Amino acid sequence: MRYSPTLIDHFLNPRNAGLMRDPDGVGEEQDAGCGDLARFFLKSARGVVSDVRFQAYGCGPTIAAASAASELITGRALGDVTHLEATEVERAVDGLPEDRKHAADVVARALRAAARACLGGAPEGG
Amino acid sequence: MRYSPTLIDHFLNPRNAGLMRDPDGVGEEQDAGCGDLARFFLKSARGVVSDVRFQAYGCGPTIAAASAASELITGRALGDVTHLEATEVERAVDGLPEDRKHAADVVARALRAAARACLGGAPEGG
Amino acid sequence: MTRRVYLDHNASTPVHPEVVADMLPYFGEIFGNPSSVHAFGREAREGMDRARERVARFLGASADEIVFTSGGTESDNLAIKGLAYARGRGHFITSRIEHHAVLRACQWLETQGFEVTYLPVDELGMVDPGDVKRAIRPDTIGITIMHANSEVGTIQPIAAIGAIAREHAIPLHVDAVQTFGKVPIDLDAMGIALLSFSGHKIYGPKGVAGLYVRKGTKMVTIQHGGEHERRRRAGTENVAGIVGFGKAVEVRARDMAGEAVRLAALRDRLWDGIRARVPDVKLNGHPTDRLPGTANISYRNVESESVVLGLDLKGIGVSAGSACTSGSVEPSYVLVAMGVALGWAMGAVRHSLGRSTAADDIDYVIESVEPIVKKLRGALPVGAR
Amino acid sequence: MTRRVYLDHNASTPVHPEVVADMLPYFGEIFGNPSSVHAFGREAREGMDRARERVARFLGASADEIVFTSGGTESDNLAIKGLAYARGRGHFITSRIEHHAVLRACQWLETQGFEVTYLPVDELGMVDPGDVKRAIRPDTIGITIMHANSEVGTIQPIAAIGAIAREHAIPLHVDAVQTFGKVPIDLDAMGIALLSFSGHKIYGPKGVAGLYVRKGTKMVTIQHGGEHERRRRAGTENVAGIVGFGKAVEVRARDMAGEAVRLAALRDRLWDGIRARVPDVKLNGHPTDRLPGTANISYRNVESESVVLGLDLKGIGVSAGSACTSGSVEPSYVLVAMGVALGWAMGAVRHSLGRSTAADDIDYVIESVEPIVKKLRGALPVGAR
Ligand SMILES: Cc1ncc(COP(=O)(O)O)c(C=O)c1O
Ligand SMILES: Cc1ncc(COP(=O)(O)O)c(C=O)c1O
Repeated sequence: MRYSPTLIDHFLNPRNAGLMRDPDGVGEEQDAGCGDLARFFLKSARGVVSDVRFQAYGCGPTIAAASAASELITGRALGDVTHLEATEVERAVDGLPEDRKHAADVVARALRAAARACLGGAPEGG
Repeated sequence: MRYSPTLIDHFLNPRNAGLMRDPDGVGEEQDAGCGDLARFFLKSARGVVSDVRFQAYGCGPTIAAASAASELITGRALGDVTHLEATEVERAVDGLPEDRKHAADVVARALRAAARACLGGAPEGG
Repeated sequence: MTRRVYLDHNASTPVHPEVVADMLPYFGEIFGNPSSVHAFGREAREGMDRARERVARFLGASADEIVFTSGGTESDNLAIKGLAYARGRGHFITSRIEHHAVLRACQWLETQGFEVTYLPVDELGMVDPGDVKRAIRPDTIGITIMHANSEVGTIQPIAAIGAIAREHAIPLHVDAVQTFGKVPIDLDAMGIALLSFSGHKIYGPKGVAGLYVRKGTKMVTIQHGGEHERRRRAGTENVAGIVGFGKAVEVRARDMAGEAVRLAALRDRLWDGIRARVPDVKLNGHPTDRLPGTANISYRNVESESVVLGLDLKGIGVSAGSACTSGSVEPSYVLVAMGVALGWAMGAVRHSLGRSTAADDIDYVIESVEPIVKKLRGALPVGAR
Repeated sequence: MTRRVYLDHNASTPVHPEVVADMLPYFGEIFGNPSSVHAFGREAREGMDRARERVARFLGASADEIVFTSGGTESDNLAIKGLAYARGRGHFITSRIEHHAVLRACQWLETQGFEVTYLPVDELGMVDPGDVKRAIRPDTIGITIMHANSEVGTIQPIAAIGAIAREHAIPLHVDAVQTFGKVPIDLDAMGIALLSFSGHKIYGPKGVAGLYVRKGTKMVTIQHGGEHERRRRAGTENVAGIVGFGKAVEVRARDMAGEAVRLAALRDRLWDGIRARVPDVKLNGHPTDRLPGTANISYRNVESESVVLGLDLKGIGVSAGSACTSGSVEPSYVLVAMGVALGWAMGAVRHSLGRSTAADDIDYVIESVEPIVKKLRGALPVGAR
């Protein structure tokens, strides 16, 4: 199998998939080459991510990376999430093949955008 | 095997191979394409072939055809031998593959020449 | 072990046990080079000649019209470039849904001063013979149209195209890699001058294929070297492979008709089962004029590679219409040429059935695909719908 | 049954039993198309990748420098045309004793506007590196010189030629079909940019071979189609064949050195035995710089095909230097290029030894050839002597 068991598990059982009704911030990114798309909805409390939902369209790794990343950032400071690196997302699915690195990339970018939206739009200390 | 058992037998045990010291006629032919060469020495008595020897250079079928033809024409009228056809030589070795037909041809031509030489050079009734 | 179901027979097939048995002696025992004149070489040549006879008989051709090659791709290249270079310049006609082996050989010829017309197809994947006729120019030197497309299975109206080609005395090359041994081919009635066909799509070994070249067709070799294959393809022949190919053809001659009926029924069972359980699905290609074992099904707004991965994890092998290669996902150029909308084209999954496929395999696939598509659609951005 | 002795290993070899064993699962069990993303495809790709690793390791190359092809002829064609078409025009340097795969690929390029210099060889079959140097022009785009000639076995001074090529930044292609797995090859020390090598000459299957392409070498594919082999060779890969090839290389890595010593001794035993019993004989090629298992022996004024036939009837497989094809006998162009006189060239017989060759096989050949040559000379016209 070219994908790790962790990746496969997230693909088969995506965590936090779906829509969020009333998010504090939304971020969306589409891979230019691939067309893969990830959208994250964040809720925060005291500057920390309290809830996440994602929607994704794309090949298996993109869906798995979105799921893994949603777990990764739950409870993390929004300020940190604005610096989330693709490599950290990749580690969360135990690695990606060379031709699927874009999955981590599109997910990281969408999450950073969502965190920025939270911070920008949220009232001080929200 | 692409050659008949008869051909193989003549190739392995050529009949009448070698030089003749005092022939009544000699005929020689070389295949233009192939370079294969056959030379026949004939002795005749009362217009009939009484002894034959051949020399040949070439691939197996040429040697075998020369040997088989030497048996074929022994005891035959010289006049008949001047009309010897390649097809008859070919039959004497039980057939030849398409790309080795030249073997029968060069042998038949050499024998016709040898028979003509006998007739031309021999005294009347010799 | 998980259950395994292989529904990718258009990609490749397992070698038939009878074929393996026939090949085996040609590795260690009958190993001569068929060009050698001694007994070791002759034995190898005899095996090869027998295979050539079998293939020729199956096609209703004569043995010296069969050239063995290393694969369908080589056969296509040889046919197209062999015709082209024998003429030096001129114009080719082909279609937009040919295999890459044909399309890229044609594109290569364009870089070498030849010209090529790429004909469109309709929404079922059919070439219009009228288009072929209209595309013919005084300098047209070849027409190359595939028999059936590997992705959607649509079977082209070759006989009509062949009649036009014959009328204009233009050689017609047909890429029959997906039909040879699966549906009948009548070289004369179809007006075919050259036909590509391959071993590994019909339970023969990979690495061996053939090109039929009608007697009198002017063409040159493209792989230069020794005098093999009547100077139409240089290189020591893959004797064991050729022997296996010959056997595979013989087995197909025996099994083909019965299997076509059986596979068509299973294919329909698959489509009926899926559309009964999964909403927003569509069958691509011609509903009737298509390969018996091929079903190309689109799941709208789902990315097909995800479906392929989901089924793979259930032990099922199918193939994706879209492919994410080197970081960019392209919908199938075949579906695009057929005018299939992007939301459908990206979700196309090809199922191709074969010898080993049983009814309960089909049912297992139907059961497996439903939750996968549901889950994928659950994670889908609303905007994408 | 008559005794059988195969002394034509330069033509082809029996597949090694260990190789057959490794190939077998790749027919019926691991049969996927290595381009397929599902498990069936991945398993096939893994087998192929392992083989690529083995070949690369043997050559001291990296796996992505290895392209698998369908034979030595294809490797040569790909190397030469791939270099040429990547540049569009220019000049090649080769020798007169190359295999037809190289010579005819070069001749083809001449018809397409390229230019080629065919270097002579000396009486031992050696190319002079000085000649290579002198032939280089500003527009020289490739040099292709074989490692060892299949007929006489002479090994070329590749390192010296490679140094010249490197100095002028011209890619050097080496046809190593006869040396790969038989004598050491050091790609770096020899300055080789491309190397052709083949399976069926080293107890691997027919129909599979390779081309080493040094990283950074500018070249294009010549067989157009899919994205296989990093776009350097389109077409579904011959997986079983490639797996077998990989195993064959592994076995050679183990056995090569010991066997070279053993075969050289047997080869000398053959030559010593023949010249002790048959008058008017001559060894063609270089006395020391040659393939360990090759002995090309001329019987003056005897036509070699007759000797081959005579030995064939004794169960012995050897090959003729001259060949009577379609009604015309040509002496070997290699021997002609070496300046071997016609009376000797026409009587050249090649013996090539291998794994199975034993000392008593050699003695049987010596015993058998003596009466055959005697008899043939007995039927010989005096004028021909
Ligand atoms: C229609 C068609 N032509 C040509 C080919 C090329 O065959 P191969 O990859 O075996 O060379 C294929 C293989 O999928 C095909 O389906
Ligand atoms: C030196 C050399 N190059 C190339 C080839 C061509 O190999 P193949 O006929 O297997 O394609 C041979 C085969 O005899 C050879 O000896």
